[in-house]
Amino acid sequence: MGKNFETLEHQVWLPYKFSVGPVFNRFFEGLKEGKILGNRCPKCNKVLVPARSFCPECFVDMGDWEEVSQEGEVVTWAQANYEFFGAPAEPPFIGALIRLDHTDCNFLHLVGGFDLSDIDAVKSKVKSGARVKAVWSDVKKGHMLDIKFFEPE
Amino acid sequence: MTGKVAIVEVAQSPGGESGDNYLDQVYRICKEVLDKAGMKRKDVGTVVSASSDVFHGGVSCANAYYWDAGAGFLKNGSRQDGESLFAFYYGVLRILSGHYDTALILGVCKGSENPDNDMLTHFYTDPFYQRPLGMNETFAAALQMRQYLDKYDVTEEQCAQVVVKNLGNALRNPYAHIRKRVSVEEVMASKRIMDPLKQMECAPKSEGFIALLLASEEKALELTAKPVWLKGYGASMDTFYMGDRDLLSSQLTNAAKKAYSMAGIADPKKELDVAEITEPYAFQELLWYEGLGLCGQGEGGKFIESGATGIEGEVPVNPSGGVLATNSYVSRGLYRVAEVALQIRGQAGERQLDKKVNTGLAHGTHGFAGQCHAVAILGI
Amino acid sequence: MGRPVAIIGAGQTKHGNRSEITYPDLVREGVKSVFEDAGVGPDDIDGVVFGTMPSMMEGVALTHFYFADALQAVGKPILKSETCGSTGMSLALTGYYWVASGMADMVLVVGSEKMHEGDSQATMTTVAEPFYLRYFIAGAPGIFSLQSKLWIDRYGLSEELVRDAAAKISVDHHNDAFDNPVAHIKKKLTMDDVKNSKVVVYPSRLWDICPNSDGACGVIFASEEKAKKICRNPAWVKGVGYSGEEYWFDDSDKVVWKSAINAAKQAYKMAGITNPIEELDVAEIYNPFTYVELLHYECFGFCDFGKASDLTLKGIFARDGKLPCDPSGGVLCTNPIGASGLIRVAEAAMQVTGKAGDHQIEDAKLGFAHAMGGASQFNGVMIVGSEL
Amino acid sequence: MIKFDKKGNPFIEAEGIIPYETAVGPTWHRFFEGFKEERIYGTKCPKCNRVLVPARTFCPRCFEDMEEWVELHQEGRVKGWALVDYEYFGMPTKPPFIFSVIGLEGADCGLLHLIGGFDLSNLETVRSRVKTGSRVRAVWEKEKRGHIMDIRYFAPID
Repeated sequence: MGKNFETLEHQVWLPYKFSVGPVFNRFFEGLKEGKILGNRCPKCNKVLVPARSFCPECFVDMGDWEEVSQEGEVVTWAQANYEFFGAPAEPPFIGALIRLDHTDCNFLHLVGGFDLSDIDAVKSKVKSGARVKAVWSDVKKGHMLDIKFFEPE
Repeated sequence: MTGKVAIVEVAQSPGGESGDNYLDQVYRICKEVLDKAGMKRKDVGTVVSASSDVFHGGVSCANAYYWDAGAGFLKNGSRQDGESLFAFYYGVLRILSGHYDTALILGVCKGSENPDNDMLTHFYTDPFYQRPLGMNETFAAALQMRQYLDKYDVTEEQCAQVVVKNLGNALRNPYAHIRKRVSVEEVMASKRIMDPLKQMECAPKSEGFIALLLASEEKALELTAKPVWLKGYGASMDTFYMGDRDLLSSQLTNAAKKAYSMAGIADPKKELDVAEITEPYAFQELLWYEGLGLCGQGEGGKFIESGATGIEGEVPVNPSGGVLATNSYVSRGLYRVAEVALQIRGQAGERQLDKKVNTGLAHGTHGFAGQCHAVAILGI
Repeated sequence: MGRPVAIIGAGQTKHGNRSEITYPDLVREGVKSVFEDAGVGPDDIDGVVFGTMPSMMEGVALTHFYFADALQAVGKPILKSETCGSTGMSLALTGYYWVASGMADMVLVVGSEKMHEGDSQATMTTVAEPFYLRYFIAGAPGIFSLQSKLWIDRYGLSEELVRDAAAKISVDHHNDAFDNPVAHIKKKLTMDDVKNSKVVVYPSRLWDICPNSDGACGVIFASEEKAKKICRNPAWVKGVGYSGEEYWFDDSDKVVWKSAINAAKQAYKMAGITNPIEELDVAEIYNPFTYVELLHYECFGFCDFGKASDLTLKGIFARDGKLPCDPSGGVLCTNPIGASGLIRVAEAAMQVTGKAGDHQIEDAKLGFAHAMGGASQFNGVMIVGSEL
Repeated sequence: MIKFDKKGNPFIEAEGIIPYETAVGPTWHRFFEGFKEERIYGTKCPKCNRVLVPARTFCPRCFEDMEEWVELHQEGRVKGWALVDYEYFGMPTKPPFIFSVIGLEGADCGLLHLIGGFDLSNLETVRSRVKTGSRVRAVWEKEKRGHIMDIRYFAPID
């Protein structure tokens, strides 16, 4: 890092084993099959995606599973033009909240599949309300990035 | 409220990077606030601090480390994680409970020891969904900003004006980290790191050691001729996933409503003489104006343009330079409280507002796109 | 001293290896269980208090964000208390002060840990600063075994006597745990099993040491008015205390341990207790290590200094003894750290309200709950009673 | 990627690595400069007169600056010890080692360090060599880097 005073460099380095649980596991199994799975709250009737174990609002266990649409509308988006820790891709890339058709919350993912070097060109393609559709990776591992990104129509 | 609690004294460190040892800095700031109040360590009733493990130089269980440096030896004390306004409120609760007549509130964060805030806030994510997608506070803010610009008649230039105003104010604040005169054009031309967010619209990573001495009504009147009273407090938490939230209608409205109602404030724009807002991203100051009811929904851009929040405006916002000038992440909420208290006491030095300051608001927020907000109203 | 404060409900998850569910689901299980016990719901709650061990243990920072929904904290004010091992007690104290201040009438307090997700001892090493302590601390077993050894050697007692007393603690608690439906480790052990088990950090052997557990605990604190309206049989907070000393281990004496003595003294004073062994009916001591439980008997005034081993072997602190300590099996059998201190409060409240089931101490009216934390430098106490 | 444990529960593995850079400051600096010359320093509180080691900027109890530096003897008595015989992820010192509190002559609190210089593989041998009250003396590394481990360990003086 390099500072103009005396420092001690060290790091916190720790291993983790996060329990996935049955709900996320099923969601990720769905991704492997090229499906996006949500589930429905038996009380408020909302379809949430990714699927949840409980409805955050009603605090009841979620009910029926549903395969949701792979198409939807961009709600909001941002284009990353710098490298940062944990970034899902090399810059530039676009992160977005997408309302998949017939669901009741926004789905966080990437928008891509076209040239991102000119922001004005990007802005003409990606805007609030723009229709997008999931594009899948060739190899699916049960991971959020099994969906490569959502591509504008 | 069930009783009265006052801020008796305030001590704050400058926000710039320093080669001082962390514990020494904690010790000195506590010593300073006690000296100002004419108190000894042993006279302090309780100590409540704020610190967060990932923002803590790689030492976890943060308050174990600085317990004695923070005047805690053989005290009954505690610590809040994440937001230093929580520590302020918890100190107030401890006094109101009748167990203590004084509380030392400490906020600590030595940003210069930590990696950047993008990395640290990335660890707020759940490991399954938002983490693989790279979410962090800047990413979240950029999504929020785009929606704000799209939905309302707010321009990027108006967002940039927040930077110009706050860094301009910081020129008069000796404790501020970033102090320079900038123009809207410069902000607009800075790198669009997370388009629409520009580099200069993002807060820096600062140091911040801050200590406040609180006291019960009786004790406060004994300790100072200029007590600043807590009039109201409200806080509110939002749901976790970004996609489940309305990013433009935050829990700030709820937090502010509670604080105003406790303080008996009906028209904040008229009744507040000053506000210190936590705006780690420039546009958020505009959005928070709306949440705080200083202007109508979608009117934040016009509001700053009108000059209402300038140093000579109707409700000056962030005369200290705000978080854009000094972002000592965890302790930034207490810095807001301190600035309002100093303005009310007429002790804000060169940045003292040119009017009588009777009532002020301090706001803190942390989490993605303002997942959690806290508001405190202070007054004479 | 403020308003009277009641505990109107306590709930715990089943503790143990809970790798079958996610962390938020574990927290929710704890929250649901306390709502069920208290007969209230999220709408009744004025404020939420939450805490865990540090971010390094969780792998997620500032977990009050992640668990906002599981805690049903949305739209509510929250406080996030964290003080290392004593986190659970610091949570209970936060809930207490919030209600006592008059600023809330009903506060949900939740502590949790999912220790199978992180690495507890690697995390404990990060509690030590990188200039000095980090090279020696050897996790919690390191620092607490060192403290145990200081205590063992202080009074010139025979090592066999002390070893036997610690072994009895282990045998008794692992047996007590069979009567606690949510306990993690339940085991029939002999004294020899304990004494011959593997040395982890001498003088502590495997069966002297607590497990890594996953679990959550919830407790609801309420004002007198609310408690009387809602709850037929609340527990009342009679005394609170907390004290901390220097960070570096030997700056203060860890045998005649000031922070422990002080915390108990504060709580006794408030509760009007002058003779704890006579007046208390049950105690839940934070006992991640057998020897440390013994050390605490002395610091809390349950017996004279240097006498804990003798009296333990006489059964004074056993389930059927004069002052039963850790009838739940304690931390020694169940240790989801961020919840452990709060579980002590929950257990004490269950005892004085007659809700402790198979490990109920008959006629318990006054209970003592404790947790310790920091780098072996914090102690907190809450005393609860059946009468206001 | 999702893996499954013995009971069939799904999990994902991850590692968190966070780099930090801690300011040393004048007190640690001077203390470790002393190490380079094989000297151990404490500081003395003007109020309670206690000498604390390692050197401090302030007295934790009196809350006063500690400006008087005192060189301590390199011998002392073992106040307490524990034999560490297990290992965990990222452990900075490899077991077995003896974690101990050493009461250096002239200091009013113990110094935490290792006891070593003999075979630690057998508990009974260790117990015969190290007792509370045993005298020990600092053994220094040849190459100093201004670090707490410039003292290799404290060795029993027979």
